[in-house]
Amino acid sequence: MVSTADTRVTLCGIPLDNPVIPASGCFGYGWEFAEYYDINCLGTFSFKGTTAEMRPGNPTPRIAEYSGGMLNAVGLQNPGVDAVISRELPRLAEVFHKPVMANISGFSIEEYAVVAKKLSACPQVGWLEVNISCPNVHGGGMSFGTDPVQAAAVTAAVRRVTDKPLLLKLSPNVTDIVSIARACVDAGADGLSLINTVLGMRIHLKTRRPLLANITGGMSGPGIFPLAVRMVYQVSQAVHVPVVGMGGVSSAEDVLELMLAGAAAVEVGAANLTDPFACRNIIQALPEAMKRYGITSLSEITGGAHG
Amino acid sequence: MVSTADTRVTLCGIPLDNPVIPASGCFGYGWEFAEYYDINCLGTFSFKGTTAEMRPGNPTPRIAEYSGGMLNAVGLQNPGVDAVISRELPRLAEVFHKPVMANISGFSIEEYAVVAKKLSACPQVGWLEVNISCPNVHGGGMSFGTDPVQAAAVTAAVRRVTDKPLLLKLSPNVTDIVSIARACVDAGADGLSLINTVLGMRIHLKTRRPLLANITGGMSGPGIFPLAVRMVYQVSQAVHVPVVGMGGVSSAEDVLELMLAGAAAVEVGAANLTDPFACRNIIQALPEAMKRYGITSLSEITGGAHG
Amino acid sequence: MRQETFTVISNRTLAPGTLEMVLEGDVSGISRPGQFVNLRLDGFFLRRPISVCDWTEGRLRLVYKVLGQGTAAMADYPAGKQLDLLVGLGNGFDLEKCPEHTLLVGGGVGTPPLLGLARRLAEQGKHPAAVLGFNTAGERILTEDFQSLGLRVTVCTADGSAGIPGLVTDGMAAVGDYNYVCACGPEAMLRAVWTLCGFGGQFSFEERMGCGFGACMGCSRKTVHGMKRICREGPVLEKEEIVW
Amino acid sequence: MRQETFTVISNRTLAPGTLEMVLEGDVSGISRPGQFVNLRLDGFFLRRPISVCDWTEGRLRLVYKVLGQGTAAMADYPAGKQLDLLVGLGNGFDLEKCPEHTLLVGGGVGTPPLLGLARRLAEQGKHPAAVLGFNTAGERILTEDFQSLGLRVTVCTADGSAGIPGLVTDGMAAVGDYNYVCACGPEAMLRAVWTLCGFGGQFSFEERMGCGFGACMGCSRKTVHGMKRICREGPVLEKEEIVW
Ligand SMILES: Cc1cc2nc3c(=O)[nH]c(=O)nc-3n(C[C@H](O)[C@H](O)[C@H](O)COP(=O)(O)OP(=O)(O)OC[C@H]3O[C@@H](n4cnc5c(N)ncnc54)[C@H](O)[C@@H]3O)c2cc1C
Ligand SMILES: Cc1cc2nc3c(=O)[nH]c(=O)nc-3n(C[C@H](O)[C@H](O)[C@H](O)COP(=O)(O)OP(=O)(O)OC[C@H]3O[C@@H](n4cnc5c(N)ncnc54)[C@H](O)[C@@H]3O)c2cc1C
Ligand SMILES: Cc1cc2nc3c(=O)[nH]c(=O)nc-3n(C[C@H](O)[C@H](O)[C@H](O)COP(=O)(O)O)c2cc1C
Ligand SMILES: Cc1cc2nc3c(=O)[nH]c(=O)nc-3n(C[C@H](O)[C@H](O)[C@H](O)COP(=O)(O)O)c2cc1C
Ligand code: FES
Ligand code: FES
Repeated sequence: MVSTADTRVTLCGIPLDNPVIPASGCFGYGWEFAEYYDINCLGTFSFKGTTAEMRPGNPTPRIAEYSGGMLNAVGLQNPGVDAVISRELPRLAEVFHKPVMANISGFSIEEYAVVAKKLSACPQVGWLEVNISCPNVHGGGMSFGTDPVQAAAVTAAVRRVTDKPLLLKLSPNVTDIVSIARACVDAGADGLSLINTVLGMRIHLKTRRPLLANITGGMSGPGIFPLAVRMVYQVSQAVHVPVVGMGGVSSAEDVLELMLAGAAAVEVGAANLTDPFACRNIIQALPEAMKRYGITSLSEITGGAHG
Repeated sequence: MVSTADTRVTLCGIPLDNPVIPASGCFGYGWEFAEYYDINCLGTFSFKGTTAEMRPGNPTPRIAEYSGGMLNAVGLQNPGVDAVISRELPRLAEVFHKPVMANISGFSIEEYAVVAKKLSACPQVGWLEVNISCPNVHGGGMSFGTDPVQAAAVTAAVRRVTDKPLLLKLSPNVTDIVSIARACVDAGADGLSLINTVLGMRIHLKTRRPLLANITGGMSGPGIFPLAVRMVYQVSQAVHVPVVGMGGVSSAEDVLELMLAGAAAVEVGAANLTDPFACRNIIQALPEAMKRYGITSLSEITGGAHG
Repeated sequence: MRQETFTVISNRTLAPGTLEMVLEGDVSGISRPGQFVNLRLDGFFLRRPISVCDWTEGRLRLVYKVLGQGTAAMADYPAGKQLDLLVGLGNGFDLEKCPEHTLLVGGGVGTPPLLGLARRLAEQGKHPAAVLGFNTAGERILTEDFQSLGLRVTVCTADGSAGIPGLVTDGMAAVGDYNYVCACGPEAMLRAVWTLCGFGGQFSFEERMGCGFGACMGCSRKTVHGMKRICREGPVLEKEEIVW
Repeated sequence: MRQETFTVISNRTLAPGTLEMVLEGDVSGISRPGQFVNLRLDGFFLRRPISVCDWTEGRLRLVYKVLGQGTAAMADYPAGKQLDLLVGLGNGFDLEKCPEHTLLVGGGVGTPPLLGLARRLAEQGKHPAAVLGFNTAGERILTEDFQSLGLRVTVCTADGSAGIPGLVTDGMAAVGDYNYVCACGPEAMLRAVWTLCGFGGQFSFEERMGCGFGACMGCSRKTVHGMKRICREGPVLEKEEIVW
């Protein structure tokens, strides 16, 4: 252990022991991982995307592979916000004693607001992370996150129902992520999370059909890392709110790279699925990696690569 | 050898012995590879992007790595269209006896038209492949390929100066690639090539500066393959012109997968850089792979995965 | 669930394209037959789930079919190679629910986990029997292992080249003496068995997996009790809860 | 350029973080000292370019510094491991241009290719001398190899812990008897040597590479003759054509 390595960072005014945050959808509701290690070592974590009603998710197969990681088309399977509050959060409270990040999804602006209002009222919840990659059922199926006007509308609607720090989680499947980031900030976002998965597809050579029942799915893992670095860099230069970076992070070095690109904290997704101890291992490796690159305080390197 | 495997395909009316085409920028002007193997085994190939004047390209470093492949920011270094015609094409004619694909770049609509007109007049040139990923100097620096109106304008301008088959090469860094594909086809494109590289970035942990002198660069290699499959699938369903698929192809199986997604032919880029014999090896492996998946004629599988 | 390093002891072909890998390592995380392990393979992002065929103190036996690139790579692993495994995944078969006369119905590489189940049922003094279905005689695996545990084994082959011609359901019809099934095999086989049998049973399912330990919701299947994760609340489902 | 399979014969540490790898394979693609090979490493997309330090019939000697993940992986390669190499890349040093008294100036891991050059110049009956610069005494490599070829070797260390304190340019000032240089080392060193020397020479450059054989334009450098690819028209440039 390197005693001089200070891993603490702050996210929207809330201190974190370190910047490492398991990403939504890749860490269940947290308590599952508490069987494997003490998850209080985490900065915080973002739980599975929650909607107003229970959602069974997409048909299977929901998972495919590529040489840079995996594709998923889980389709936001979750028990609905009321069950999350009554069942999952109390269970989590027994094993995790830090504020948690509530990941919120919706298929209409009203749904986002309903879910956000309920989760915002939970004392355990430190931040709301609003995922705007879902298709907009009232807007022709294009995702809220691909249009600045829609993104701002979701932001404003959630902003009205919460005083807690509000992060908007952006989709990378856009021409100009900066314009969407700006629209969210202008509409009241306290921070931004990026990137969500990259829309991809695989085809089964034997059946000649799409491998995923949903046809397309979201790419995650190391194959999308440089795209995440680029978008975090561009967005963090353009806005004055903290950015939570993610996309393919699997090592302490990746955490440092995304922070230099402009991230105040870093989420880790798919890496948890192939190595259940990934986040703990990254946190343990951070002090040594910081030392190697002459970093004494992590919070100081955010945006260090900006021109 | 499997005598029953017919690898022939047709691209915009011109027959190819097989669908394998080295991608622009990854095969020099062709003759360099003729030192390593007889390049007449190729379907055709697409030579380095050509501009009106000589371009020295970007400062170095121009190359970086990620776990799914590489990033490049070569910046269209090329000797200019006149030198290509007077020096490179004659040299190529000595070693390659098939029609070649001329890859064209420009920073204004006029530049595209000038280069296209000159290359279209060369008997060696079978197809024009117009790369619209370059930033538009007259349009605020956004690339021509990110806006349907601009993309159509380039297409129309080139269409006016050539009767040869005209392919527009699309950028994947867009919200809605189908709308851009449609705009190009409506403006006269005979086919589409996709995908160009994905905009990414790496940061050097020791210097804390962007690794590429150009700051950002284009991701290629296996890490972008599922994105290519998805875009080829979506575009080929939406338009009625042939699609040349590419992005991370490195095996005969990848060729089959992109063809099932909707590609009439397939380009191979970065794989040539790490294995100079990549295209020859893929072509040699095709009959065996076709047999494994019960394919007797390659041209029949294009779009086989469509619903 | 435990993450452990195992060493390959042997890796040999049982039938064309089907191999048996014996590994050495800490098996204490395994509590029931029908559980599975998730193997990290060099050069692949996702782990590969393989059922525990059988296990004894410090030894783990897997039987797998070469299906794609990952299992093809596994087939080349030499003795001595170290592997990172997640062990003790899934619920496995509930032995207490298995009566005296349980019929084990396996199809192809669905057969292996039934061997570990057979051994433990036999150890409990029960008298299971087995119906094992294969495409053709050359693909038969593990039949002698079941016999050496004292089970009556009925083999069926789709092409009629050995045993009863036809599917496992044809074999089941030829075996009278049972009132409960434990089945593992392709989904079409499971469904045929489920439809045929008029009593209780346990059925082991397969699904493409992201994690294998309950974190990603990649492997969910609808049941009468709502969505269940095949990797955690499965792979074994009770007959009554199955929805097709 | 040839693609060949080589086998690692030995891989040992010369100085902390600097290793020598001896490989066996077909070296007939190598025609000049100062050429390089491009190694495919398991798990990395791009190959890694390393200068040929020296070569004899069927043997190739590389000396490399552990700098990042790729070279760190190389350092763990055991004897017997097979590697896919592209050999005979780049132009290399032109021996005919080197006069009787050529000074070889190397900095750090820029030193190795000068050894192969020294041997061939000596074989031509010429009398090269060497100035080799290192950060500190502990990082010195290959000095005895140069001496055993009969060269006078002047060592410089930046921290003064061995030889002449200072940079290679300080060492050059202490050596009188030459009228041509062949230099390889970090760009700052090359530039200092270039600026200092009032006569001709050859300078070997490094650049991040996509292919290493001229296909991608990834490694271009401006010269007075226009853009040159370091991997093909380089890595050795003539003094007169260099632009900083
Ligand atoms: C709980 C469980 C137990 C299993 N037990 C066995 C066993 O004992 N013996 C055996 O031979 N096989 C078993 N399988 C199937 C085995 O996991 C697949 O055959 C294997 O993952 C194929 O990998 P691949 O790389 O060769 O194929 P690829 O098709 O290249 O694999 C690509 C991806 O798809 C997944 N995949 C492909 N086919 C399957 C499948 N049928 N089921 C689940 N995932 C799949 C792979 O894991 C990988 O993520 C089991 C599957 C599950 C879910
Ligand atoms: C013509 C030539 C000859 C060389 N000869 C030698 C030699 O004899 N001994 C030696 O120790 N080193 C030599 N180098 C440098 C060597 O290639 C790099 O140190 C090595 O590629 C670093 O790889 P890595 O994975 O450890 O570093 P990483 O930084 O992890 O590599 C990431 C990427 O950057 C590239 N890269 C990183 N540093 C360099 C560099 N300095 N030059 C070129 N590419 C780089 C890598 O090849 C890889 O593509 C030479 C370079 C060139 C261009
Ligand atoms: C299986 C899976 C499920 C996911 N579910 C959600 C989700 O419910 N809400 C959300 O905002 N992001 C979700 N994501 C996206 C991740 O949180 C993350 O943004 C993305 O995977 C990129 O990070 P990674 O490459 O580290 O996985 C999911 C990702 C995966 C792999
Ligand atoms: C080094 C390099 C240079 C490239 N230059 C060009 C170019 O000049 N014109 C062009 O249209 N595409 C260019 N490309 C993009 C490729 O043609 C191809 O679209 C892309 O790399 C995706 O394919 P891949 O993953 O097989 O490399 C270049 C790619 C690389 C890696
Ligand atoms: S595979 Fe991840 S929950 Fe089952
Ligand atoms: S590295 Fe590709 S041209 Fe030099």
